Amino acid sequence: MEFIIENYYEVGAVILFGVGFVTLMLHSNLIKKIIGINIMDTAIFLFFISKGYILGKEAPIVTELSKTADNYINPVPSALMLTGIVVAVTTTAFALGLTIKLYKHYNTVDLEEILKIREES
Amino acid sequence: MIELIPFINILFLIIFSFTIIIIKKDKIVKFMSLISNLAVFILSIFLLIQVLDNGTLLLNLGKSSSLLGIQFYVGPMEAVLSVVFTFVMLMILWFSYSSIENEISKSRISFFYILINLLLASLLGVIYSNDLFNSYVFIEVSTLSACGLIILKDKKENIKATIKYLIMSTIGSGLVLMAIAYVYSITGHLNISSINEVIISSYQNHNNAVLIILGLFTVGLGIKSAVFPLHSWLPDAHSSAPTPASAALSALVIKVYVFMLIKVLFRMFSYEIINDFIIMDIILLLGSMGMIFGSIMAIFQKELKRMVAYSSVAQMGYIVFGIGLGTVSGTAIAVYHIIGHAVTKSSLFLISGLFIEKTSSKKIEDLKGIGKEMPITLGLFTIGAFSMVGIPILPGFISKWYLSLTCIEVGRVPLILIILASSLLNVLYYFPIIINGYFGNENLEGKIYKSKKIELKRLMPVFLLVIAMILIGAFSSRLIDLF
Amino acid sequence: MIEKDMILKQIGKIIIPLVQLFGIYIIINGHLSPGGGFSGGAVLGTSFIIMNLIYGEKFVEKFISKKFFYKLIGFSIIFYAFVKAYSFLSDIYNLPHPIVGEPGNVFSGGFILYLNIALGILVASVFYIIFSIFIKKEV
Amino acid sequence: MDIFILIPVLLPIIAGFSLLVFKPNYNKRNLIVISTTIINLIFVLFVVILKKDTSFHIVRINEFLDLYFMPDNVGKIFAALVSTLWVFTVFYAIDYMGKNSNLNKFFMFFLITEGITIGIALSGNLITLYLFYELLTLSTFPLVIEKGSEKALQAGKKYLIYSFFGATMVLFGIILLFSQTQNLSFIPGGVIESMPISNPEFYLLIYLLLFLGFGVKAALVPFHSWLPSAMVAPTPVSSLLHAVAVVKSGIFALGRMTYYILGWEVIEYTGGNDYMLILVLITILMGSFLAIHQENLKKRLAYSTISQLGYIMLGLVIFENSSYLGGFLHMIFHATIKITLFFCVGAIMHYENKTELHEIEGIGKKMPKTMLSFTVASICLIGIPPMNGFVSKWFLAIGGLEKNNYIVPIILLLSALLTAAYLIPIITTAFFKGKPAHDVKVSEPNNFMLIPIIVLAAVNVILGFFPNAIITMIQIAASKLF
Repeated sequence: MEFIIENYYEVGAVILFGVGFVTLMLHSNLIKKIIGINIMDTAIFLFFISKGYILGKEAPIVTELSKTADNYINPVPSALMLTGIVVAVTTTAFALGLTIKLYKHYNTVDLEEILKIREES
Repeated sequence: MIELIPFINILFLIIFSFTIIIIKKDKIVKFMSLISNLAVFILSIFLLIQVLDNGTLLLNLGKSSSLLGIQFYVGPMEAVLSVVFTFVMLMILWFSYSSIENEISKSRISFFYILINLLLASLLGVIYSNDLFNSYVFIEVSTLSACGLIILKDKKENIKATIKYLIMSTIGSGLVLMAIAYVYSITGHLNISSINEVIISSYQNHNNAVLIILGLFTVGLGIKSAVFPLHSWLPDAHSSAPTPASAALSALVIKVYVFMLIKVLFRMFSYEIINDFIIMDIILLLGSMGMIFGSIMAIFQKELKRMVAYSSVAQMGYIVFGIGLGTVSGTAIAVYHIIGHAVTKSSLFLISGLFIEKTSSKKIEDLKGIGKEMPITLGLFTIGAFSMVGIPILPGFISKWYLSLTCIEVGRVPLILIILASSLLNVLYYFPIIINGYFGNENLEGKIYKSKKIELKRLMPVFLLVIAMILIGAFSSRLIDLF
Repeated sequence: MIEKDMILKQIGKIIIPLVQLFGIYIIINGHLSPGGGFSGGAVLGTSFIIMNLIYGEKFVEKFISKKFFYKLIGFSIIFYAFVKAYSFLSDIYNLPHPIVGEPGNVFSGGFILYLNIALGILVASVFYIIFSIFIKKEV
Repeated sequence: MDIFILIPVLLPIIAGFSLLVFKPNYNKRNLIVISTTIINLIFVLFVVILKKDTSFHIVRINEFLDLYFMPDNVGKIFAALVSTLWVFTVFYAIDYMGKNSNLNKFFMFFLITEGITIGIALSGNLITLYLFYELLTLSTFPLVIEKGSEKALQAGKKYLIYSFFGATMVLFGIILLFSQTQNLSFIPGGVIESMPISNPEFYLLIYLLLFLGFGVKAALVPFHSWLPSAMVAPTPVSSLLHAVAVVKSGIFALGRMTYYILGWEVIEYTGGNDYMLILVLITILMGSFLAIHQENLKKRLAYSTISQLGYIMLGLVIFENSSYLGGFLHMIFHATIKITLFFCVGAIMHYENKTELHEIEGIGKKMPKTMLSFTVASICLIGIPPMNGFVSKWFLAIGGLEKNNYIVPIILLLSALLTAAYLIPIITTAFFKGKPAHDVKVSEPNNFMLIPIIVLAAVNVILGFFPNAIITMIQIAASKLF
């Protein structure tokens, strides 16, 4: 039990990941699916950055030069997550563009209806 | 200077793909993409010679220490793979010059070549990179460019297929990123070789964390490489994409993710550790299910491209089966099958593209009596089908042969039944096409001999692919001892 | 189309240059304060989008034509690729580095400044093009 | 010098493809086809005479996949048999197939099959044999569906499925075998060095797989049904392939496998041959029983082939010197007899287009020479003493007795009776029924067909009287084994 209390960031991130995954799987509406993807991605970023966090240290922004390296948290995960965010944004933009085109063709955003229409055609 | 080749390869492709954005005229665009691809092909041959002479090549970009900087690890496997991939992409490009006009609208052709170059750059990136996060970024780039390639045709079913593909692969890359986060949390490194050292010493006390990592990696990369239960996006994506794109997709893109899985399983977790986790039996199960059900589903397909797409799901089953065996020779055969299958599948897809273009219908029934109209093309299709079915001397047979030998080594003899059963199933869906194409009177009357002939110039890339396939079959022993 | 009334135009005249200045500021000292190429570019891009919304398509065309935006994307990516490649090579073959000033002022980051500028231009133009494609129903 | 072995294999294949490329007209094509078969016969005879055993590697990809030709005298006899009968069939086929010239495809595959069958005969290891075995299916398939009708396509598909099923079983066996012994080449007495005390049932599995796999092509009982349905093919195809080439190559491969790969001591140790003996005996009886009430002449001959193949397999299952001799002899004699029978039936079909038994009443008076050779051949098949059928059955019976299990001679006698039961009615309806002789006009098939029939009938009789030339040759091979 104390494991969960100790690093609640990781636990929170995993729960969020589960939430995102479930919304992605269950909802047939495309927009909801894309929201699910975003939740999942943010959960991963939270998990990754919380790995770099060291208690009682501050953000790695060098304001005055006196501070040595050991009173900053580990900057590597946050640097990596910058790229992760960019990747997540691009995928979402691409998915949204596609949903708009799909809406124009099938004028519904719900995947089940689209499947029904495809069966008839 | 030589050891810089992997970096130059990728840089070359990226820069060329971006310069194409500026130049909009098709003539120059085609010419430039040809040069860039040719240059990369020649460079990777140099790389192969270099690696064969003095072993694997480690190239540290950025910081000299391997801790943080991007590191390229080019062993014999990677070098051979990059040569084969660039060769196949060159042939696909050559093929696309003559056939792209009638599939995509004029304005989009330059986009096609940008995406093809980007795709090849990211594929080579995933093959070379020895750094987990770096390969994750390359995987994302390759997924997005693959989605771009599918959407270029801009018809109704294309969009639906792309949406499905995009969502499935975002789930996949999400799982992979989560796995990388877990690995980072346990080992603190991102470089595969340094992770390996940490894991060997300390994997006992992180037992279920390692299991989670393996599970996430297998499922994540499984979705992206269309392993059996997670393959539902593949048939729509591959059958609706333009022919060169679907050839590149099914021959190259799904292979790279499985190679990434091999790197993760066998280079990050070495052979001894990996075998006492149950993940190997799950992979073996996935592989064998893929082999059987992939072929069964392919039998019931009505459209040619969907059938060939399902048969690549079955062939992916072979590769995953090879990995699941968990021995060095098992992985060697998996990589050999990747090469053999890449060449065979791309030639089959290109030929089916030609069939559809000439008979202007996707259905298999309309292919009756095609043998009289396009005898050479169907001849090449037959050779490809023979390799798939496993006639000796061709690569298909050789990988089936070695797979069953490793099965006996590992002591799982009944699994050979699955391999042979699935090659029998292959016969069931490849041979009707050939038989109805060449023989049977009611198929043939009303067809003028060689009326829909494809002029040799367009058939040349497919011809070279088939010759490469036979060569791969011939030099199989040297290739396999290499890995 | 949104009819362009007076209040918006006047406020726009004042705010848009400020927003653009702020965007450029973020790009320039990307390596000192948080931000850098990506976020600075986003601010710059949104300023173009506001300009398009308030003053309409033609005004922005006069300012920077669409075709020029495409060229901008192409050149900035190639510039970024070359500078990044040069930075890798310079590490391996320790070719001459650009001046590495002492930390704290603008020219201290070596390559990072030039990379940030290229990235900023790139992101700004991509933002604007995506917006203009969506707005013109060309999707 | 060793290159000589390759010529008989490659010459027909190249000639076949040349037919496709040059597309010769009617008589130019006949010229090519006849000349290739005759030259090929000369080359094969040259190889047979070649005393010292030469061997030749075509390509050596890796330690298991190398194409290796090494003709020992068992292979030489089979190659000689195949090439001589091929010459006769070519003459017969040219007349039978008639004038239309779009038969280039037919004759192309016809020649290629000859090359592949000789390849099987001369192959030096199991992998080359397996490769040519698979190619044989692919090259005979277009011949089976020559008519192109829906029924022919069905028969072709059935033939393909059976053969591929058999080929997969053989592949399974080869893989298991390869995992035990790294060497697959044919060595008299078998490749396996040590007696498999540790895992006899593993070798039993290998033996069963290989036997059943090759058995599919040799029309073993459970997998025999493709043979009668393949009778839909034109007569030269069904006579040559289903009496000589395809079926016999299955038997030849079985012989190679039992005596040159596994070695008969190993099989005897694993006890595999007892199960197979039962299966073979069932084949003999079932073949004859089914043949008796078959109306269609060709189907009747097909079922008789199945039972006669049972005889030959008897020689492969009873490990005795004389039964091996008997089996091998019967393989040769059955080929010549059955081909004559098929030729006569083919001649009747071609000229009178009568296929059913009740239709051919009084045919003997119309075509006396053909029916006479038919009677001679059927007498040989039944095994009446002076004829060659009797010689091989005699050795088989002795082999069975040496093994002192008495079922074998009884079954041999019983099935000899049954053979008589399904051949004699044809002769009686042909000669003694129908209109009296004097008012029926004699119309013999033209001599392109007639000469092969008469010559083959004569060959049967001569072999019956002077078999010892062949016996000595087989004896040399048998001496190495036992």
